[in-house]
Amino acid sequence: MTVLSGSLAVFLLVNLVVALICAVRGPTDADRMLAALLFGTTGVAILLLLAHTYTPARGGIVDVALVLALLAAIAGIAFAERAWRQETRDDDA
Amino acid sequence: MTMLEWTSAALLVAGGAFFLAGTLGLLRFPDVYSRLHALTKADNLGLGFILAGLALQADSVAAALKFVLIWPLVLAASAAVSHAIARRARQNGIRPIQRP
Amino acid sequence: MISSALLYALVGCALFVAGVAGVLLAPHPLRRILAFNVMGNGAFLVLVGLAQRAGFPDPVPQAMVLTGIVVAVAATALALALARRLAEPEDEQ
Amino acid sequence: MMAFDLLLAAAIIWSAVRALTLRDAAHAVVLFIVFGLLMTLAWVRLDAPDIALAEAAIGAGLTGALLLDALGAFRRMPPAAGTGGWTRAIILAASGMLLFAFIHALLAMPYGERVVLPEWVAAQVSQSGVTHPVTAVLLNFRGYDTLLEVGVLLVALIALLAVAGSGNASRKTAVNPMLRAFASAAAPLGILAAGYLLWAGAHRPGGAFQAGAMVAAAAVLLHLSGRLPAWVAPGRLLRAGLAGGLLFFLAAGLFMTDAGAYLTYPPPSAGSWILAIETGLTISLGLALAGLFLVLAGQGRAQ
Repeated sequence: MTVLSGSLAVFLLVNLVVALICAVRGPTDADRMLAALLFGTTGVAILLLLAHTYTPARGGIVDVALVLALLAAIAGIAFAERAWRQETRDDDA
Repeated sequence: MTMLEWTSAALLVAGGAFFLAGTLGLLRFPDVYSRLHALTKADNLGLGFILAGLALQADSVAAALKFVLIWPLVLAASAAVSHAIARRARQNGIRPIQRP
Repeated sequence: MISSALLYALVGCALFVAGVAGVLLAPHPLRRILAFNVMGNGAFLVLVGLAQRAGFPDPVPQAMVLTGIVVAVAATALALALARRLAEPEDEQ
Repeated sequence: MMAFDLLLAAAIIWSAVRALTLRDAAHAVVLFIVFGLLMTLAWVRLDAPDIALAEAAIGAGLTGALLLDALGAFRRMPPAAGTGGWTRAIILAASGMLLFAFIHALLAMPYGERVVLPEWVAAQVSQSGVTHPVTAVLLNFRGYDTLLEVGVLLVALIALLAVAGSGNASRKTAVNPMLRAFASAAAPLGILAAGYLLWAGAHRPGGAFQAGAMVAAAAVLLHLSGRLPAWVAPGRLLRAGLAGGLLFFLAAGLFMTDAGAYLTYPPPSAGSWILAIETGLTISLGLALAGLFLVLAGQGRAQ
């Protein structure tokens, strides 16, 4: 079973990296913030699969996933509420 | 492999498929609202499947419960974030794409 | 075949050098702050990766990096405050 | 798992280099946040869940929010003159040589026959009062480092308060009601998670740093959703909370100097001392880390 979860973790990382490259390319700033959403879901899934794949620090990794689930939202919210306002976009190309 | 392991493996693979669908949506959809929609819906469903698959193999009930607890947390967080981004995108004048 | 800890130590080297070049080359204070953080993360990776290249976790560098992360965020916040004060007069013109 | 490591390594270097080369400030900051989140995965692969927890809370929560909040001030800044062509070429060439030298030194370094430090820690952990080695190092074997580090954090906050000047925290912004609802559910959960991490630190990854970071992240979330005002000048209670953890740590250290060294706990009660000190530290660290963000956020609203 660890073979399946390990290869699934690699598959999800490929997924995550492709999506990140695409999200960061834009075209709008909103697209860039999709990166935060990606980590909230794909990142958490990768962490849980890693926790299952290898045993040494298993419990700790699940806690990391829990924290990430709780906090990945903050970057996205800070972006929407603080960074991305109409009046600060005058030099944006 | 036992029945439980087969079920768990099937759930994990299904989860992976939904993540793939989410990424395809991100690559192919025309505007930010539909891309948000693709990511939030498909990826969260994928995560749900993976959590269910892993919970079936958990060592104890407590560990399984922790897995199951993570899902609503992520659901609420992604709903709030995607709503905040979409709302700000609309306020900043990004129009949803119209089918001619 | 190099161990994965050594791989991450090598990544740390690359990050550190990229950070040094960024600090020296970037004219924008925000970019220098980012470069400084990249440098720090590179040093953290070298510390932990090098100590663990034989394959066993080493709690001493891990504890050091843990304090380092907190100090880095304090330094980042202070640098941002200073940079924002620098930016102020130009706002008022 | 080598495929995973190689891909992650490439993604980390990609995000860092892009964060340092992209023209647009917002673009660069987003890539830097991505970089921090990828680092979290790297720490997990390095068997360092303690660092991964701190990086997830501080890198994803705090640093990202700090940088994004500062963006408004920086986008309006005119670009200063860039470095000239020759200087640029020389710096890049020198960096390349530095990288080559580092990699060469790292690969040439011999594997020591005896790796003593982890063995010493493993041999002494039973005397430390906790079973998790990282916590034992932080709070017992190298208590000084932790003490001074909390001091550094408080000094940074004081400097920040001096630099930030007087802002106007009362500026109201229209806040998304959905966000308010989310924050009022997620912030208590964050505090609960902080308590859990604090308790867990004795025997598994977690502890005062991660718990403090969670407290701070909850405060950031509350501020972003309009439930918590920015700090302009901390009141008495806040000052007491900020200094309290550090003072208790100092007092505990003074109290236990009988073994001849500062900050050596008697083994039978070491566990309870560490838990008490960590509780104080969580409050101090949490407030100080939250303060870093809340003071800066107040500065941004000065106009």
